[in-house]
Amino acid sequence: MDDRMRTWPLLEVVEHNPGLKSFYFETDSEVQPGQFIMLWLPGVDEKPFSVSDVDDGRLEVTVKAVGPFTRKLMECRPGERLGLRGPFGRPFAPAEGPPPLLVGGGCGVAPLRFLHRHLERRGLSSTFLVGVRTAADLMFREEYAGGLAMVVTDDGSLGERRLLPDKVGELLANQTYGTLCAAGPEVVLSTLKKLAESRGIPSELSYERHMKCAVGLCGECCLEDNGLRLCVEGPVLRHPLPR
Amino acid sequence: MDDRMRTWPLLEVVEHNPGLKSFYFETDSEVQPGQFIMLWLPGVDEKPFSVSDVDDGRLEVTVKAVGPFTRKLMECRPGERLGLRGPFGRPFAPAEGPPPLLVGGGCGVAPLRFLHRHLERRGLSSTFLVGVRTAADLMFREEYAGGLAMVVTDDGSLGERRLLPDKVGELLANQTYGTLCAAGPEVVLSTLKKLAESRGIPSELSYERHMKCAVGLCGECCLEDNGLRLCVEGPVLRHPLPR
Amino acid sequence: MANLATKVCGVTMDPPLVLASGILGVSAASMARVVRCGAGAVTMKSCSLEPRAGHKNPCVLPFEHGMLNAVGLSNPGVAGASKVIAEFRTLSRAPLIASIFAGSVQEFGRVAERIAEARPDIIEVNVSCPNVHSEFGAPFGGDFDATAAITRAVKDAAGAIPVAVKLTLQCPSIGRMAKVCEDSGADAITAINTVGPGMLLDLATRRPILSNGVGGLSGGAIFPLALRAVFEVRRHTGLPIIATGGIATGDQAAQMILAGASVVGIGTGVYTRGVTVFEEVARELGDWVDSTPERSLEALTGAAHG
Amino acid sequence: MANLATKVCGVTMDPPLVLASGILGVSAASMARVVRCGAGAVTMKSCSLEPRAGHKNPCVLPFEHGMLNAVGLSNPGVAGASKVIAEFRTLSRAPLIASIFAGSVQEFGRVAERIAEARPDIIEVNVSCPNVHSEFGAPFGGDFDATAAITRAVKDAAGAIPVAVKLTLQCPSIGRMAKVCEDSGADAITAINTVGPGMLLDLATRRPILSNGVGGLSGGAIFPLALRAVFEVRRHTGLPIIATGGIATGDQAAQMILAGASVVGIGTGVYTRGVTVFEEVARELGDWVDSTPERSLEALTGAAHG
Ligand SMILES: Cc1cc2nc3c(=O)[nH]c(=O)nc-3n(C[C@H](O)[C@H](O)[C@H](O)COP(=O)(O)OP(=O)(O)OC[C@H]3O[C@@H](n4cnc5c(N)ncnc54)[C@H](O)[C@@H]3O)c2cc1C
Ligand SMILES: Cc1cc2nc3c(=O)[nH]c(=O)nc-3n(C[C@H](O)[C@H](O)[C@H](O)COP(=O)(O)OP(=O)(O)OC[C@H]3O[C@@H](n4cnc5c(N)ncnc54)[C@H](O)[C@@H]3O)c2cc1C
Ligand SMILES: Cc1cc2nc3c(=O)[nH]c(=O)nc-3n(C[C@H](O)[C@H](O)[C@H](O)COP(=O)(O)O)c2cc1C
Ligand SMILES: Cc1cc2nc3c(=O)[nH]c(=O)nc-3n(C[C@H](O)[C@H](O)[C@H](O)COP(=O)(O)O)c2cc1C
Ligand code: FES
Ligand code: FES
Repeated sequence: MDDRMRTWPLLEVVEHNPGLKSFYFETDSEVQPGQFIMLWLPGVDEKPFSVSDVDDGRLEVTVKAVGPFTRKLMECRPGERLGLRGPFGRPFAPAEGPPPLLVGGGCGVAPLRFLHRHLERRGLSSTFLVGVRTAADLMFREEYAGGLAMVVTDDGSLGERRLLPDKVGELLANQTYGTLCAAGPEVVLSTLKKLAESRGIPSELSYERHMKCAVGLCGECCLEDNGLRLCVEGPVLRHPLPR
Repeated sequence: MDDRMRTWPLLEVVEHNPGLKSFYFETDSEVQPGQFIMLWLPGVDEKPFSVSDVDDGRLEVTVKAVGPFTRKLMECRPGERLGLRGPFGRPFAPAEGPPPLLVGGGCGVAPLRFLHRHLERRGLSSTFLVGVRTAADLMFREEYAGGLAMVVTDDGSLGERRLLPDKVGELLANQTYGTLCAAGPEVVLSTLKKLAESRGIPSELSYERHMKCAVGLCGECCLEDNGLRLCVEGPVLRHPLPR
Repeated sequence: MANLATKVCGVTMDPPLVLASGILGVSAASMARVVRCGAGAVTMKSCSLEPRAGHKNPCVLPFEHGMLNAVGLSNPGVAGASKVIAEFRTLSRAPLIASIFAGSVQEFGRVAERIAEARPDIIEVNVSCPNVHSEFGAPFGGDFDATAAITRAVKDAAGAIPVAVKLTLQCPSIGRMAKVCEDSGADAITAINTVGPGMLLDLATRRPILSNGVGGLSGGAIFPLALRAVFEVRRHTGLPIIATGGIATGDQAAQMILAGASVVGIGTGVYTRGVTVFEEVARELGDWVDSTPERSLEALTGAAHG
Repeated sequence: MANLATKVCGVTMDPPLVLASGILGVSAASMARVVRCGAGAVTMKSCSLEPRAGHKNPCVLPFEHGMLNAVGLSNPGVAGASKVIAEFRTLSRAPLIASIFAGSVQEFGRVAERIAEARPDIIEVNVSCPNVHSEFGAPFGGDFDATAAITRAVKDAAGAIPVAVKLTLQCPSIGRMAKVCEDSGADAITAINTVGPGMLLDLATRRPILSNGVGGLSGGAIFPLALRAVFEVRRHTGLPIIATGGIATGDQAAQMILAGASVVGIGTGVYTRGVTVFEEVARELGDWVDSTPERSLEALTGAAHG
């Protein structure tokens, strides 16, 4: 896998909940948690997805059906060939020192889960919090129901009934973390950014914007305020920001 | 220096005899004895020349004025920029074991001198014989007059008065050499090849043919009998020949 | 270091390195950032009268030797583009080149008129995009008469704003085409747009990878073609040239200057060398100018013809 | 492994990999060696009525993404070429394609007549060499009528020997040009010749490096252009296609087959991958054919259009 497009056979599909599946591909690439790939459904379209794990030469992406592309993707069966290029973008880079707090909201659970596992495999500890609207939205529910991560839901259908930012505020108040690493809806991210700022710790936040080229040329993913390209300088941005 | 054309400033020019000069260029390349470069006089033409030494980051070619190009070259002064690409071709590869016999005839002295020095710098011994028509044709006369190489001339103006093949026959009869490495006029080479064959030792012979592309495409340098390209499979051919 | 500031059609670009059209040219913020990364001017993505959605993904496809793209000229229309110009002015003082395209000579005039109201420093006329054949017919850039008519229409509409015509190699003679543009009133030539188009197939699905099937070729692969095009344009006209095509190093930029370019555009180089390619090429170009006897870009422009 | 033997105009090539014209095609010995290195057929260097000396060095110039060449069609003339054909027959049983060019329609006919006497398996008509403008006028390959006339003249002279016309991208539409050739009697299309021409300059001397100033672009840089050309030719005609341009791997050869090629020509790949490129591409192509459900090259030819 590299910047050039190539098709790979889909090795396995795991359904977490209706409309929420993980897809597995063989891979020969180094991927860092927070990076994304472009996934091509030939004849349909190509869209960005965070890598949710790379383990034993298998790359995993975990996708929620939200529109035409992701619904078509849900129909794909093992053996079909899908296009992949990547990995792209700046990964999570939690500071050394105190363990980081990892926060995944909604589909943002995917890259955080990879980061969590990645740290674990290196013997590094971290605190992992996931938040979704309702239990059915939770990726890797099997894993987290077992206590691997703290779970909050808006409706209390799983774990604590709590809004994600509230829970983060509580954790930050009670313990010192090195970095706040998070992915999720942008409104959530901006709240988290402020929480981290107020505690004086850096945050590493992953933003999801529409992407076209994924290689820093088309301008589709640029931030309005500073022109940074989320496909190159992001999707994970460290605050404070680079040039 | 590589396959692509680039100009380099001429660092120094040393005149050995009238119409016989060495030219020095800065270089960043690994060159093996027997390999050649293409030398471009902008606006004039581009021709092949064996490298006669690479020492201390300086590449040397030694040229005899024989026609329009080489005469123009004799007028070049230090500071001028000339084009170089290369190194090209298969170098000398004397077999391990008994020391090789190195034989340079005419302009063929150039690559053999490089090979001789190259072996010397690696602490490997060799016997070095050079032969020219007359003393004025001898490259590096200063060096060889001192005894570094055995010298034979057709007219006895320097060293022994002897034809080169005769001398080689004598040497081969009196001592065991691992390989016969030689460059010079093709008629001489074919005699040397037979001499080596009759002694049962391999020969590594460098052939000079007109070259155009030097990268194995144009076909200009192909041998009539087997189609080998002297710019790629040569200029140094081992006998017996490869496919 | 040598002073690299260069005046083209009365517009000073320092360094003489321009962001090429279609690359990071959709928002004011991203163009301003490109200026912070060393560009001396920016070109906006080409805009049309009405907004256009462009092609689906994949629309940009890197390969070993360059890039294929068929973005499909997605743009917010001339009204949206005008807003971007206004916003860019609040963020940066670097010159801005607006790029326009249209489906007819008349429409080119209308788009030019509208964009002129937003006062870009130069209007670049994209007569040469290879990705919109079907909707707009064969590219105008291959036809001498059509290109002449478009040039005149845009000049009429542009008022005092200088007009650069962006040419393609897909024409009988790019040198003669440049002359046609000069005779029709163009103030500058941009050469070249992407080449081709080209195609790449996926063996497994047996389909073209680009959603559009084919796309324009850019990047290192086309540099020798672009260089020769600039050389030809210079031979045929006295117009200043914005040289674009495969440039990513100071050496390549210098070759373009010698061939006749006044300024150099960089597109795919932003991918191959990163967005700081502008700073880096400026440094390399400056070193080269310093190493020449002339020590002046202007004196070196076109020196290969001397 | 899959049987790769392919029949084009009644001539069997096994594997369907042809040495492209101008590469190692001057002597019988070198072409025979290329066959020993895995080529299924060879094309000779283009020959003209009289011998030609060609351009001075440098006439071949590798760069990062391919190659520029302006060899200048040096050749021993049709008489010399005929001798080479006779000699090749004593060395190899592989099919031989003779390539011809000329300065006028009539002369094309005369060269064809002469070369036909030497009985090559196919006559390839080079209407598209970009390096000999000045002497022969603009390349015929850009002009529909001229190409049609040449095709007819060569067909008339060639008797039973099949005729392939070698096309260039430097024409208004390569698909339509192929149709014109088909309608004029051509038996096959070779696509494409080199692209451009292009140029590279030396900064120190400020001169073009090639002695001819410009040269045709070949190698990896042009692969996507050649692929799309083959795709277009297939859309417009039913003629067998010899696909040439930037091919050096089995993957690229396979893309050409899917786009519509019957056999694949390799030129610059001899430089980038060595002369055993033919063996290697044959193996890779065979592996690919074996991996498809069809397991047959013929069934895969043009499958991208399906
Ligand atoms: C860097 C990056 C990483 C991503 N990682 C993942 C991932 O790991 N898993 C995943 O499922 N998606 C991920 N996405 C989002 C994914 O690209 C979109 O889900 C996809 O574009 C939807 O395409 P569609 O055609 O199905 O729906 P669209 O028609 O594009 O969207 C349908 C609706 O859903 C909304 N929508 C789009 N994305 C999301 C989202 N993530 N959550 C909620 N609503 C959304 C849209 O705004 C729209 O209203 C990522 C996006 C980016 C930029
Ligand atoms: C691989 C290779 C390595 C070479 N190395 C050297 C080298 O180290 N030093 C060097 O001086 N030359 C070397 N040559 C030869 C060199 O390329 C020619 O001398 C050159 O082409 C002469 O060009 P010109 O225009 O001056 O003369 P031309 O017009 O090409 O030749 C003038 C006359 O000299 C004859 N001639 C050509 N080369 C030689 C020669 N080497 N000896 C005697 N007569 C010759 C020609 O046949 C012709 O009759 C080498 C050639 C090859 C192929
Ligand atoms: C992704 C992409 C989009 C482009 N869009 C436009 C465009 O909208 N208008 C235009 O005139 N040229 C467009 N171009 C062409 C470039 O401006 C430039 O002329 C061409 O890519 C050659 O330069 P390069 O090799 O430096 O990229 C685009 C090129 C790329 C790669
Ligand atoms: C050095 C060289 C010489 C060539 N000479 C000829 C020629 O004489 N006649 C011809 O039809 N094509 C000639 N060509 C073009 C090739 O046959 C081929 O069409 C082109 O190079 C594209 O293929 P490639 O990328 O595999 O080289 C030449 C190409 C090269 C590189
Ligand atoms: S998606 Fe094109 S610049 Fe980021
Ligand atoms: S010089 Fe061209 S093949 Fe050897």
